[in-house]
Amino acid sequence: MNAPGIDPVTDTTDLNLVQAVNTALRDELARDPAVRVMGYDIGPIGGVFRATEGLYDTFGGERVIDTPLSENGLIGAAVGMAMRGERPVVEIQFLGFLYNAFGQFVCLMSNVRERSGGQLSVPMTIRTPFGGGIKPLQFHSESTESYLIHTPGVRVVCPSTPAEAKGLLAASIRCDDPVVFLEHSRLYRAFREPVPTAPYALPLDKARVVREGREVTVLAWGAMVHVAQQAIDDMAVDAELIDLRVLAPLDVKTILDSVRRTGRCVIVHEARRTLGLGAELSALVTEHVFDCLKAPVRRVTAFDVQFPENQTEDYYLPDARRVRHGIESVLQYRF
Amino acid sequence: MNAPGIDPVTDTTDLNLVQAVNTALRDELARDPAVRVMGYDIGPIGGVFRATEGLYDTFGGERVIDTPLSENGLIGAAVGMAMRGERPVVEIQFLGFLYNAFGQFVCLMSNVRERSGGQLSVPMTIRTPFGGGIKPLQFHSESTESYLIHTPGVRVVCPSTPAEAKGLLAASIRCDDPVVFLEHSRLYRAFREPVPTAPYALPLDKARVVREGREVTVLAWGAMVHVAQQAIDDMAVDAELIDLRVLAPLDVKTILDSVRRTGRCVIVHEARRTLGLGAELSALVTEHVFDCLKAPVRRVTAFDVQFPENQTEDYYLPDARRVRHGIESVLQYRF
Amino acid sequence: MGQHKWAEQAPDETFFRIQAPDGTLLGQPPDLDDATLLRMYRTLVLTRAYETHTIRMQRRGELSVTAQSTYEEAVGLGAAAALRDGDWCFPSYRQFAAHLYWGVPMDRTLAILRGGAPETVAEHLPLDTPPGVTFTPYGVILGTNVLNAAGSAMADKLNGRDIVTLAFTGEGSTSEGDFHDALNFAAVFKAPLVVVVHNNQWAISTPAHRQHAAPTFAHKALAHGLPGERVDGNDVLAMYQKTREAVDRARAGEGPTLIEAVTYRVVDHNTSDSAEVYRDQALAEHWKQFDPRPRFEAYLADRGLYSDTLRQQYEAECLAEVQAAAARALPLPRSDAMTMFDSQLFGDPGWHLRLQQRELAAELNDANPYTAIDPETLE
Amino acid sequence: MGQHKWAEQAPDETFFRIQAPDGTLLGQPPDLDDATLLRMYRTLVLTRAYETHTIRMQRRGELSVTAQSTYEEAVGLGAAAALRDGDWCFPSYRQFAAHLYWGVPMDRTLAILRGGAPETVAEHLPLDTPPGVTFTPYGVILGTNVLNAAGSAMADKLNGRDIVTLAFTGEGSTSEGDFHDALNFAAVFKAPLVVVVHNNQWAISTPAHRQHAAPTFAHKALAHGLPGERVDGNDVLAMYQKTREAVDRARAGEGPTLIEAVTYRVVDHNTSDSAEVYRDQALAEHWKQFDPRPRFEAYLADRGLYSDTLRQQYEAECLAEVQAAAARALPLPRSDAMTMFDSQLFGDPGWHLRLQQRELAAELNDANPYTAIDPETLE
Ligand SMILES: Cc1ncc(C[n+]2csc(CCOP(=O)(O)OP(=O)(O)O)c2C)c(N)n1
Ligand SMILES: Cc1ncc(C[n+]2csc(CCOP(=O)(O)OP(=O)(O)O)c2C)c(N)n1
Ligand SMILES: [Mg+2]
Ligand SMILES: [Mg+2]
Repeated sequence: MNAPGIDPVTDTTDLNLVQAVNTALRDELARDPAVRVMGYDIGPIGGVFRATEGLYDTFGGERVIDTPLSENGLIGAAVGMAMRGERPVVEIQFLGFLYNAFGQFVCLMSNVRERSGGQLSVPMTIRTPFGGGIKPLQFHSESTESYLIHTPGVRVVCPSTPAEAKGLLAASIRCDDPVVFLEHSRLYRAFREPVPTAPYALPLDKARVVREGREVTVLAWGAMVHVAQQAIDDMAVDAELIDLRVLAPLDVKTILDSVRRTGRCVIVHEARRTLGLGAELSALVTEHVFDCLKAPVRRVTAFDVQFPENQTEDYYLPDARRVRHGIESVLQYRF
Repeated sequence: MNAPGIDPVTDTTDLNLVQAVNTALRDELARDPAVRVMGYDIGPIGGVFRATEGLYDTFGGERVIDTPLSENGLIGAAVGMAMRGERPVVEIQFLGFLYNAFGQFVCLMSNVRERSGGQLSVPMTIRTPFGGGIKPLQFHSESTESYLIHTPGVRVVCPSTPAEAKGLLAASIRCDDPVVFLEHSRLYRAFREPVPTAPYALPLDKARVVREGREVTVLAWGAMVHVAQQAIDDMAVDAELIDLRVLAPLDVKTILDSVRRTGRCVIVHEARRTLGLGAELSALVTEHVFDCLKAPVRRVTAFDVQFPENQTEDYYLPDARRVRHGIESVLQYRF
Repeated sequence: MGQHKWAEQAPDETFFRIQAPDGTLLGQPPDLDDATLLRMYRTLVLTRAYETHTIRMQRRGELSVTAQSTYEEAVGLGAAAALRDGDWCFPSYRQFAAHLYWGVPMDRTLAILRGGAPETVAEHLPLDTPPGVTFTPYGVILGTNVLNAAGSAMADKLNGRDIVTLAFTGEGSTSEGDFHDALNFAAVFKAPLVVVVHNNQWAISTPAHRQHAAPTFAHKALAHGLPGERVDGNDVLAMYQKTREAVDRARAGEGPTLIEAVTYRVVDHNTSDSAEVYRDQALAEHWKQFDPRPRFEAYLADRGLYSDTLRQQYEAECLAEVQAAAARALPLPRSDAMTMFDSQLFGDPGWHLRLQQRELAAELNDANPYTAIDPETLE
Repeated sequence: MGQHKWAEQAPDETFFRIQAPDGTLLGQPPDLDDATLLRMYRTLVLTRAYETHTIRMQRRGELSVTAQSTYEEAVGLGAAAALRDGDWCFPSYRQFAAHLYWGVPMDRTLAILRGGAPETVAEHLPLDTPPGVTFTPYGVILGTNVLNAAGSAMADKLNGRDIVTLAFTGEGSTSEGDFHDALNFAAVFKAPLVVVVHNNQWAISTPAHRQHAAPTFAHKALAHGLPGERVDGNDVLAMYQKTREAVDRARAGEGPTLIEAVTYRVVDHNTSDSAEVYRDQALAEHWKQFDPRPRFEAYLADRGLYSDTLRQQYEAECLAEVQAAAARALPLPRSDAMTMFDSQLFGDPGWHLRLQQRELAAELNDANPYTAIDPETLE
């Protein structure tokens, strides 16, 4: 396991992903007085997923700010605060609610720095749960990272484990660019792992090679890293699994280097297929390493429909079997 | 020229694209009392591009409805009207303003039918100018069709000529699905062509083969059809040029059939490269006709930055030279 | 559990009331016949039976997350009773009483709460007689339904139909831009819309005094030039009366009205919430005494309509109804995976969805979706 | 040109005024020293000279589309003069007087209007002394700047800084959700924000009476619990006075204020517009008599500060200043194409932008961008 930035010898604590997020928020609030955690239901309640639990008690209502119920209000106010030197960390309760703030997101948050010729900047972070699997209500399971990635001027980060989450969130908050930090709700309490106890930041420009392999490159992020891992374990294939970690801007070099070696590429994502990030990854691989490809790039994805009702969502989301089928299809491919 | 649906023998009038749009609106208003044209600055002024000129005089303020200045209000109110049997045709003054209504667009307009299990439907059309080249203000030149195409439940249509615009707009308005109709502002007054005088509708599921060819398939839409055409003319290459016409759902068959024959594919778009529609087209072509490809699919696009200032936009948008370079790159490719 | 909780403020009780909390008549009751009063009362009993049962079902894992309106039912009940056949309602998730007053079938609602596709539910539990008032699915994205309701009312206005649209929203949701768009569009076009702001003082953990700084939610109307009323939301008669006046004005072409219904969320936000984490539950306890049910019973008693026997009869009937609905909903087959492709586009869904349908069908047949299908066979 | 035009309504003239249109003092003028009064007057003269010149330049093709505030300058002037060094302003595109009062350099503004990249402008026309009030670029997406301004004011409040943020928006833009978000957030957090709604009765072709149904735009404040004022927007002294009171309240920690400045858009919306298409120009002619300039001159004359000589001197100086600014802006080199990659992300812009930068560089060198670059050479 190659996880640049995490020092394996430090003291660790066993944490799940939501606890790791909480720890990073606590560290950054303590470290930098410009950090303000903002959102509705993040104060005394500690967030509907309890990601901000205890922060209000420790830091008070001027650092951990409960706001009125408006995503657009939140993002737009945070942009104004960030323009004035604050470092807001905004919780959007679910990614599906960010659409209400899309004007401020595209035209201000991601744009102020460019528009002002670098005179103003927006060092803010949006944290938001996303993804399927916990079977809640409509628009609570969205994987619409494409809307974010197609927008220039913003970084999009997506951790897949607790230790990753802690270091990537710290890095996102410290970063002077606007960042959207996507927390997969199914991973919040899925498992614990030893997480270094001291604060640390992971790089925002390096994908993580989860396991090395020679037969096929598998690209995934968020919960799909684990689904892909399971498929690889089931198959006993010599696959290289890469956790993208940062979806914008992409660490294209790590991806291309891997596919140059393996000659095969499978992308796994929860997003719908049409213009899911898999489309870009497939296009990039074909553009730049076409002559190494032993099979067409395969996208293993959800379908091009709205996230379905609870009873059918398991058939919508990629599972280990669908990933296995995808990997088999590229391994079996003959010109 | 293969333009299914246009009967070449009928009476024609020379129109530019904005006049063609105006004519289609007039026809549909006359044809169906449920059609209501809505927007701000669409009544007495006739639209900032004059697309609705004269309609208020003919049909009055209950069919051609000037509204308050809120894109979200417009889309949300039109959704409610459409749920009740109206057929609203909403003008969003520029595509860049639609972001303000993205919540209603994704969660209601594109979703009501699915959510209600088909009990309710939203037969509305959003018409909006988009694209670069007229050098106006910021957010007035967006080509962010990807945000729309990645959203299920909605059709996205983009005409490239006056005759196409008239027939595709009529079809969009008559269609029972929600449609976004993208009108390239640079094409509004770029040229005239003979347009059949009687009302007609073009199919919403067929791409248009602008010219047939054997060496390379070039895919484009909107203003880029003309840029691609010019590049092809300049080069005297035997290219097949396909005007996609409908960006969602795509007429994949026409595209794949063409690339199967030519073995090469170049996609030209004004949108940014990362997750522009070119990514999807490239991925589709690679997935399904990999063994016919003589060169990797090439994307000729704008860059992954915000639409730039007037003085530099000509270097941002693909021009005939960039397209020529793209075509040359696939023709010259050797494994 | 946090040390710090929200400091609460008891809501201002300057509002329109017909009955005091103890049932005393303070003003002229609306002109309602016995049958209607009894239908309203039975709906109140049914709503409580229904909610008690759904909470239990949810705890047993039979339903996904669901909300309650217990102690707040007067809002939805009084307002919905002011509608008539042919009207439209765009509800929030807390208006079970409105649904039940108009006979929206519980079995279908429960089947949807079990995560079934609407197509499956419609197939197995067909509607014989649709309710007199059409209810849209509630708007998950807060505020959006109010704006769609404004559009619905505009459609009626433009067509000269004397239909009224009623929308419900929580006080927290008034902070969303959609809410202001709705009031503005409805007011400009004088649309026959009535918006009820169900002010239960909380939006999950956010108290009303952090939601806004205006003295009341009825004040929102002043920004948009429509009448704003403030009503005791635990007084069924007052809710009926003020909504009815607004509905009548709307039907007469006089435009929209905003009604703030003042109540208190005694219960948790929904089955995923624990209110004691963020608030002192004392005020919630205090508000139990404003339960709309005994108050309404007192009025029925004044009218000679109420008896313990009637209550017991209703309770028994309603429990049986709820149980019967659950018994119809529970055995519904799980939705077929392929239903996710239903109700997308009219007609041909396009090449990619045809391919993906075949992929899923292949998976369901234990085939490899990526090798089993020849894309050349897709038109 | 359409047959039908908008029926216009003369705006309600119940508002705060210090001077009658003919200059008569109706109330106590604000306590302003001679130097400030003259600075304000000179700004008025400069704004007119600047706008006259930019319209001319635009017609000659030297500038892209631009707006005017002629006859409406008192709004921006009076309000901006109430700020002090260190304050922030989030303007709309119609507040040239506010910019010029605080010395925002015209040459830079013109260079931006010529379509130059801000980086190019900053390089060739560096700022020696930044203006005492910081102006953000105006918000192209209407309403957004007001909300960002609320955030700016929240930042000052949270840090205990006695800085005030002033935002300008048009009356049409009050229909956007961002406007309501701004008022709500500012009011809830008692942020030191002053919002001026520049009500010139038109949003391009939409008259104020189609924009909303409230009696005034000051009524919007009532929805959000902040003070709302209605001021004669053609009365420099009144605008100053009411904004100054609001600024003082904000600085004292008493929270935000909304000010509706009532004026009339005598001119076209911008250089792309022809107002005669959609309105009867008679009311525009009528409003010319409310020109803020002679009114303000009358006050200066009362104070013994005004003379025709002074006016002529200012006019000559201002014209020269504008011409000098244009002369500096016009010869600026066109922005280098590569500037489009500037001010994206801090640090490394990522692999794809490094590739694309090399692609564009190749194009500028007449090379084929798709064959000239070996992607393996990108880190
Ligand atoms: C746009 C949006 N933001 C947030 C949510 C999550 N959410 C669901 S209910 C709720 C609280 C709503 O409070 P209120 O409007 O007062 O209604 P109540 O639940 O009290 O009836 C929140 C924040 C949502 N569904 N949609
Ligand atoms: C969100 C958004 N919608 C529409 C526009 C296009 N637009 C620019 S100015 C304008 C009218 C604004 O009117 P108002 O707010 O009254 O300001 P005024 O021009 O009268 O000063 C419109 C519609 C825009 N820039 N942004
Ligand atoms: Mg509430
Ligand atoms: Mg205006």
